[in-house]
Amino acid sequence: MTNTLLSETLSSTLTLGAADVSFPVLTALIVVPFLGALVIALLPGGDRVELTKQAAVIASVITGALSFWVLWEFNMADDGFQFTESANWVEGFGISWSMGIDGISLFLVVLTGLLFPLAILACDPGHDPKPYYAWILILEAGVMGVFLTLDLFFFFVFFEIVLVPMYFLIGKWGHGNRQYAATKFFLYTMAGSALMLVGILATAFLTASATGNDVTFNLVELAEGQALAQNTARWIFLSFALAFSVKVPLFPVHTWLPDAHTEAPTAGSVILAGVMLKLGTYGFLRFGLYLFPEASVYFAPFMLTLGVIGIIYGAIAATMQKDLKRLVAYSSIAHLGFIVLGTFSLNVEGIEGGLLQMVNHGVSTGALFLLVGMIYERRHTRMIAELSGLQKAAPVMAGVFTVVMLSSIGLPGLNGFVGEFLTLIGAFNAHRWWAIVAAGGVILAALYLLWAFQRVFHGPAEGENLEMPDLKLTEGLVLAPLLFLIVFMGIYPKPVIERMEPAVEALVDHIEDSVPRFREPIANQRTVDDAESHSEDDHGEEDDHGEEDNHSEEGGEE
Amino acid sequence: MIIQTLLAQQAPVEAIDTPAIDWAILAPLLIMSVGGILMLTFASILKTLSSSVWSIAATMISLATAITVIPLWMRVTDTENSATSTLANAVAFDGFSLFLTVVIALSVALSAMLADGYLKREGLEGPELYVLLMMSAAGGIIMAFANDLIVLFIGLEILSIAVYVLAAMHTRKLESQEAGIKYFVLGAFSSAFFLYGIAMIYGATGSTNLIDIKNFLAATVLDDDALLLAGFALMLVGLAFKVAAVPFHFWTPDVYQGAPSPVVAYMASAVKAAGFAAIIRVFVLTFEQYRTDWQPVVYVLAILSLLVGSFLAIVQTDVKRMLAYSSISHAGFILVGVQAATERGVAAVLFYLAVYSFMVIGSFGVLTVAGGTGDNAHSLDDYKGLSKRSPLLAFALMIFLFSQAGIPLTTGFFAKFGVISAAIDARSFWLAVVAMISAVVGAYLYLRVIVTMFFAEDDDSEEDGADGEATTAEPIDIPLGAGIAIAVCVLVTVVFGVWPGPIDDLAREAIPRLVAESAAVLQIGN
Amino acid sequence: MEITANWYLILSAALFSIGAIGLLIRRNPLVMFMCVELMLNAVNLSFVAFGDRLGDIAGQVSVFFVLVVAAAEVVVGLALVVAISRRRATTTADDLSVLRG
Amino acid sequence: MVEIAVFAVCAAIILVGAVGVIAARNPVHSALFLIQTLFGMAVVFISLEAHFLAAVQVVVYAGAIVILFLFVIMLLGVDQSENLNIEPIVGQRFIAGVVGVATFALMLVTLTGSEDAITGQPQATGALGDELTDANNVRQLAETLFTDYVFAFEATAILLTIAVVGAVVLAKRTQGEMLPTPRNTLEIREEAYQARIDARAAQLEANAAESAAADSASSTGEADADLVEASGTGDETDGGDA
Repeated sequence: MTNTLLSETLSSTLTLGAADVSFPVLTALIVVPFLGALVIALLPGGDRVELTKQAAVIASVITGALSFWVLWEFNMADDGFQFTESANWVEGFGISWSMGIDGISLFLVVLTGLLFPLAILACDPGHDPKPYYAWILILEAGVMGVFLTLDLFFFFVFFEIVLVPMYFLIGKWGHGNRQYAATKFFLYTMAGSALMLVGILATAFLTASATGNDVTFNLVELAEGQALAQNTARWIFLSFALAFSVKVPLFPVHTWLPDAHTEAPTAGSVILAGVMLKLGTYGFLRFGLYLFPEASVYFAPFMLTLGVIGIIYGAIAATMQKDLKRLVAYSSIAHLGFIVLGTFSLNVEGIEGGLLQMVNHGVSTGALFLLVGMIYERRHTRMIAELSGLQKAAPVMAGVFTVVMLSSIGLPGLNGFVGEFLTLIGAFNAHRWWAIVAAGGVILAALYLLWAFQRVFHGPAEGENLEMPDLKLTEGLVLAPLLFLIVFMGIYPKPVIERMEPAVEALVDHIEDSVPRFREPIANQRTVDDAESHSEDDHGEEDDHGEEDNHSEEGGEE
Repeated sequence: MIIQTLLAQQAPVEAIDTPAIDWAILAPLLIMSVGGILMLTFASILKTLSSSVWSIAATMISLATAITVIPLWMRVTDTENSATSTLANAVAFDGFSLFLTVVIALSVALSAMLADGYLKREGLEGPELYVLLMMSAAGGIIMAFANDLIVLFIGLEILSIAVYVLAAMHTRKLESQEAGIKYFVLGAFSSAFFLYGIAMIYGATGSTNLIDIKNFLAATVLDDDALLLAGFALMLVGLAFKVAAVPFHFWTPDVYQGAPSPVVAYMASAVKAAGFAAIIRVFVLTFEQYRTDWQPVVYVLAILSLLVGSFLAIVQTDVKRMLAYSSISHAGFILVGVQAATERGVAAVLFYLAVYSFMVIGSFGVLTVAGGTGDNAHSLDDYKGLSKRSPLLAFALMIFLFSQAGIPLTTGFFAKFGVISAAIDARSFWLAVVAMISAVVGAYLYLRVIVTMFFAEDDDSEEDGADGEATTAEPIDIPLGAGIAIAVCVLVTVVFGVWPGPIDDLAREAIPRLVAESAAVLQIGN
Repeated sequence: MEITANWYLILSAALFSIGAIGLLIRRNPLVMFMCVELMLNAVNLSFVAFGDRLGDIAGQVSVFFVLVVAAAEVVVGLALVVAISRRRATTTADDLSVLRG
Repeated sequence: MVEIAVFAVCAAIILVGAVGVIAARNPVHSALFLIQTLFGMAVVFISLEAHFLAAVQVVVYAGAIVILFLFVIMLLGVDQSENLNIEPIVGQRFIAGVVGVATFALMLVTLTGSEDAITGQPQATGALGDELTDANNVRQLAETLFTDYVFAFEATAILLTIAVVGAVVLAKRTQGEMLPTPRNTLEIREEAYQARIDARAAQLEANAAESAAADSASSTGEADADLVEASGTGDETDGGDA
């Protein structure tokens, strides 16, 4: 299996000139928004708000359309990277512009393609529109780059570059204490990723000296090679994990998030919560688990613990918030804890659940931030205490809020449920006690969200709260796709899951191949009851793996 | 009668057999130094010329120097072993010296462009600054080409003495003269140490020629290497002063703050480049065999420079001082590459020096223009709302600061990437970690300036209303020369930030070698 | 007992150290320049002693270059002092303290 | 034996001169002590068979450089004494001492480590001792200067040009007003410095008075302590960023 993956990637790399002359759609996903930003920067005049906005919308919609085209063309049977592109960039360092997409990154790309146009449409900056839209589009290009690149160097480049536009979005168009929040955001994330650069370089150079090959930053080659010594790999994993933990954010390094989310402009919050937090969790999957399987297994209990702490802490902190936006921000910490929990369950259910939760959280928290932004626009306050009885004045908005909130809580039938359920199953199979504690987080989520909803939309309405206008049609149209996704993925998640599954299975296989004794401790942890209830699934999986292993052996012999 | 006897005595004296000279190799140096002397001559004849003429002439001469390097570069990279020496092995001819010559020449060109508007604004018109710039650059080029410790010392003194004068150039400004005298005293102090080190090396090896020294050390096992090591220590002290490495940095903030901004641009780029040229040629190349003795010292210098530079920069409220401390931290980064003592490390250092020159000249270029008459308005408060007064300047400074912070898609990122790669390749993991930590601390400092430029005016206009806007909205005139220089720096920083390949390739080809005229190649790793 | 090169070198080291100490403790720029001269002279002594011991003329030649450099430094340094003292009545390095952060 | 005596006398002259340079209050005295050192050095050069250099040493150093010093001292009229009992920055003398002693110790350890620390390759050609005539010495110098070191020799031309240009640039009369310096900082510094000097002077006077009248100690002692305290705090704030 692993060899086929490698040879596939390599063959597509090698045959780039001849066979792969088709449209380089992945590069386009990065270049289009970037060009859009350039065009906006070069547009004449600062006052023509409409023109710049239209340009931004056009660029982001084209990007979104391209991402949906990729979704359409995606071959769901393939567990490797598709649409791959590769070109040398700096030969002396073995850096190449290589792009690829698989089931893991597919939906994150689509989510990015979807959320950016919505965020641009939904909110106006208020002042300095030109740089605002330019920064947002640069941000989109950077985020796309993180999800698409297969080169460690470019991963780091994109991972860092997204800080700059977000820094300006928060610092220039944010609210309240925005300079503080922006600087804090920038420094936290940069401090986190600083060591990752050392880690990336160590990976590349130590692998090169271990294998005797030239230095390369190609993810697939490095991951399939697994040439690092166990102890070294663990240290390097930690340097990556720190970067991703800050970005996620996990418990002790999360303090930038409430500030950044609260002070950011609405579009910034939507993008931050919807897409940018996923850079960390995606990084764990792609560059943690895939590159350092052994270290991931070794540190899994630690990461799980942090995830669970995040779930509980986020929930409790959210309960105590007086500011609606801050409450949603803390709820993000709890949700991201779930994603980490799923990821480090290191089994198919857990990872799939985590992946699904990434998309779900993007959709529902994005929608929540949009709604909070709309309320703020109308009432110029986000204090829960000052809002009351909005339902009377804005029944439609209350309805939409209800759906989104229930999705966030994880009500069966809506998208949040599927992801949380899979995550918990995965975690339960791997590490039971963590899963049980995490389940408590679900209940807490229901508590704080419902309580907040009750205080904001129910209760006596007074003063300005009575006269608050309801959702406008344009706002409704912006929210509609998100609502549709919330319901659709809740009822019929199969199309999403079946596209993720091959890639996730390949990843789990990769971990199991690389860590020989990985399977045993988990099997020992299971009691008889568990084994029975999951026996069918397990057998099926094991058979699959067995076949694939044979394949890979054959491939190796050839 | 006496004369006759003297003449009679002289008759049998045989002529001295002077060494052969390869004039082509000396061409860049000759263009730069003779250009400076010619300008001095013409200046005394043509007194009424506008001072812009001198700026243009200096720029042209520097560019000519850089262009002369192109055929030489082709010659040296033509075949594998075409590096050589000339003038009794005193002048090295290799890619390394040519690369740094170009860096120094371009620094002069850009600084000369910046200086034009500055001199007019300060009422200091005249050719002297350009003459001294070019002479000083000639010293830098001599250092880059030096294959002999005495030549290196002379080059260092030419470079330094001209810069002492340049720092004190603003004769109507007390700070400038103070900067000059502080730099002078400490510079002379460090030169004495450097020279003492040369004497020790001479005593330990019997020669001042680097090729002879390397051959001697390769052929001889010293039972007592104390003298040699003392020489290392003293030379390193002297050179660390020149490149402003901690703990020999304390002149830097004062001098950078007081000296005229275009001169500071030159100091931060060319002087640093020349200093590192000496460090690499002497330590990495000549004393390569003794690297285990000097590497730990450089390691400590690098760590101290990185940390002290970035942490002390944070507490500064004057932007020029801030950049001075940040240049100390950059020296630390470059030392990280030196410490690796490999070809990769040297290439990384060269790349760093090349791109750092552009970003630092750009930064001080913006400061030159934004400083206002007297070159005094450099406190953080003076930069409030620069984005409103001059969006272009603010944007340019933002690019340079991001580049210095090492944000991707700027040259600064790839420069840091290079030196840290070299450190990791040489297994100096902790040094790499410290370097990255200092990069983050440095980022805070650059963000402070960016916040002030871009965000602070929002607060003002909200708090003070129309009043605040009226005071901040005075636009700044950008002189043509400075504008071009800053634009070039922005372009280089961004274009090669996205596509660093070309400079990286050149830096890799520019490997220093010690080759005697007609002798075998001595290079790193032998 | 014989006077070896080491004796001269130790004398040179002592001279160099005195110069360095003087440069650091004195505040009068003129005296500081003299201290630089002391240091350079110490180096000269080392060069000549080494050259004598090695039987090599290069040590003495180096002294010439040091001499030129010392002269150039003194010229520029004294010009600096003259320029500053035009502006200020007293010239001690402590008065030069505008530049502090 | 004569050799030892010459060395001892010269070393004494040189070192006394050097200490005199840094210890003399009056710069004119410093310059004269410098001449003493330079003469001692010239004699040492002769004993090291560098005859031509000895002559150059006297002519160029003592004759030109020190005269230039004296000329500037007289020109500026800055020949007033400096009170050496006042340490300008607290701890500076200590640092200076550490640097000086460390350098000396480094060399001492290096040189006394073995009988003959000089490890360089003795030159087969151009041995100095063959025909010890002045003409030979000069000829050897010239030959080396114009062969091995010809590039350095030519390069000094640039150095001297710079020195001339630099001196002219710096010393020419300034046209126009001096630019205002940040007055308040300057004044604050000056006042602090003046206050410090006053405090030290007062303290020294008090000390002197104390030693003169050793009996009545109690009251002055207290005053002393106050002074020390005051000056101490002032120094701390001032030297904080150095």
